[in-house]
Amino acid sequence: MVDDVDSEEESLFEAPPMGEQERMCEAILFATTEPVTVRELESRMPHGSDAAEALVHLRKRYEGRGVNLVKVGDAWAIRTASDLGFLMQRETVETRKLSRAAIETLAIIAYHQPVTRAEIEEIRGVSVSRGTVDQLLEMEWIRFGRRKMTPGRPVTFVVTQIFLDHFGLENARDLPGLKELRSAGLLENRPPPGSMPQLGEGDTDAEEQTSEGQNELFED
Amino acid sequence: MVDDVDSEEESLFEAPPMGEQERMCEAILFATTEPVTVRELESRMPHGSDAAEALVHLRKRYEGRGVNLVKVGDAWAIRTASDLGFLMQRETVETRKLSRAAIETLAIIAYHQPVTRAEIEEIRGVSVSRGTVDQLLEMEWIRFGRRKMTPGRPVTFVVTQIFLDHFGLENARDLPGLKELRSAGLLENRPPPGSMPQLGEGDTDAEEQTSEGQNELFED
Amino acid sequence: MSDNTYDNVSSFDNVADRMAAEALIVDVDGFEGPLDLLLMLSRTQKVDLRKISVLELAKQYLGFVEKAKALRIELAADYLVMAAWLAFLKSRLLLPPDPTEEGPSGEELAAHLAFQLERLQAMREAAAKLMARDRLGRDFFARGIPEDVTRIKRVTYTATLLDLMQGYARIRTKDEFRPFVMDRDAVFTLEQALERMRGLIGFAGTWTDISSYLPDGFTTDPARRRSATASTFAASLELVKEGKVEIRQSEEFAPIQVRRKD
Repeated sequence: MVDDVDSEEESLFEAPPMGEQERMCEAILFATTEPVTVRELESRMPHGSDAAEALVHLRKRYEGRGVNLVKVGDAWAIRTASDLGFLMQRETVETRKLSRAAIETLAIIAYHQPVTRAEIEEIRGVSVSRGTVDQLLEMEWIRFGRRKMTPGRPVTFVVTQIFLDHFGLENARDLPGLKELRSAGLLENRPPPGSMPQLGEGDTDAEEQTSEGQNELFED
Repeated sequence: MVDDVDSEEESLFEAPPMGEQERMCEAILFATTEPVTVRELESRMPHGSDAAEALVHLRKRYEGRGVNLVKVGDAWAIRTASDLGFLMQRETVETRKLSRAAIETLAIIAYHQPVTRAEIEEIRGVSVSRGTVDQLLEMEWIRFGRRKMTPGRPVTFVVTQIFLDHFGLENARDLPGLKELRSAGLLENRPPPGSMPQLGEGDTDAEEQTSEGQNELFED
Repeated sequence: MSDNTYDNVSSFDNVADRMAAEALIVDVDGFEGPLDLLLMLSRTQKVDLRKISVLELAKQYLGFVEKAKALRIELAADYLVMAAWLAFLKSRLLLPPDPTEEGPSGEELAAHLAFQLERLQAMREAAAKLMARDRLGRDFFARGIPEDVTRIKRVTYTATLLDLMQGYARIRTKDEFRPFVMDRDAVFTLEQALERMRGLIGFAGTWTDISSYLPDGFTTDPARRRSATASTFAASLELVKEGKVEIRQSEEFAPIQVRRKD
């Protein structure tokens, strides 16, 4: 809709000069704690603005400064340079201590996404407790992805923009060691040959419940 | 205290270059939840730092940018450039129904104009809050009329052209009278029958009063 | 489980055994399933996971389970299922392959187990690397004073003509009810009028308009005046009947006058 308006009104309103657009992006990004998408930027800037280009200039401007312009997924944010972390008071947000199970589950979701609960269990060799997934969902580090087109159409999990933001990742492809893991074939979902014991089977009930509940949610 | 430590340890630790100090100030000012004093900055920066000087540079750097370095009391903060304040606002228009109090007040003004606040209160039987009148004034549905030639020369209220336009009236005299209201079924709370034989007439009185009131009004 | 072990403590000969047993108990609690246990055991081989001897690992695992049994530690079903499978795997690996047998060979199964261990290990390392990254709120920071977008909610108020008229009707209706309560005061009863007339009539030597007998407060308000006029007139007639006053009216709608009858 915004686009339509743009093209229609382009002739009526001239977009501000690029320098001004850069200032506007700067002001908007400075003002918020959350990453802002190009779309959102443009919806707040005068018609005909090209936020993507303004961001290129802005990113360059902040290179090497005390704060930097960073890309988080398909959004942008200003963050302090990480080499200056020592200056900051940490009292701010003490992230809840994650259990080892939660950390592993998170890593598996990040590296294997989109991944089903059964797949996580297969990798960890143990059932994934509901609480672990709930905690990660609650922190908004993971969310539900598309259903897998396999029997039972199980739900999958993927990581979120908040996760990327938290770990300073531009996108999930930047996960440390991802390439190496992939080329080593360790991100493949290799089905166990024959009679291997299915680990974490105990929890299938819980999983079924979950997927059932979500069925309705995701049907579209 | 900070000063003491500084002077003592100055020889031991070399202050970082001014460019670095500027970066540090920038990061601290960006991330701290309150404006920061020079003293506070220096207590967080490496010994021997000169935050005041770094701030001078930083301020210059942000001149004309989308955000500026501003002094707040004796502390410093990064703030949106004042000309870009409009970007920080998202306007959403929501249409709400006028409150009952406002509608009643408006109705009384329309039917009895020019009418003083005291008269409105007498008719409504409750005091009229300032907010209600202000709201109607702000909407430009009512305005101040002539002062009444009674003791205290109270101000009166009358309805505006905007009001008439909104309600599709040519003038306030077009408002239906009580009898019409009744025949339209708008006066439902009929008193228990037989309790007051004169009531019917009482009505007419009220109506007569009304038209009288209006007569005065529109005489000019 | 701890009760069991407590009972068993006396059966251990020395402190070292006891310590080992306790470590075992703690460890079983600490393991995140049989795969995790296998991964831990594999470390004792001190080789790259790719070169691990699965046969050796199977033996270690089965040994662990035996020991747990001896200590009467109840292992979760998962661990026992894995033990059974590893026993099967061990026999497959030790016996020469039977060409008539279907399904994956012992080597294939062993390879998959090795893969699983390697993958789990890789995920552990990845998790560690992930958690060691610079993190928001710890190493880098977001805006401390967010100037959040003020959602200017421009509320426009509206009303329809119907609202207006209903509002007015509501007030006027309230008015109608007010007399309903007040009119009890607004009624000047015959008794009241009589009493008043009796008191005043003594002074009425000349013809006087009965309207001048209306009590204070009943002369202006139309409803009250009507009520008082009616009752005063009725009271006058009553007094005429008693022979105390005379009453007259010169013509239709002319004032009605009374005077004392001597």
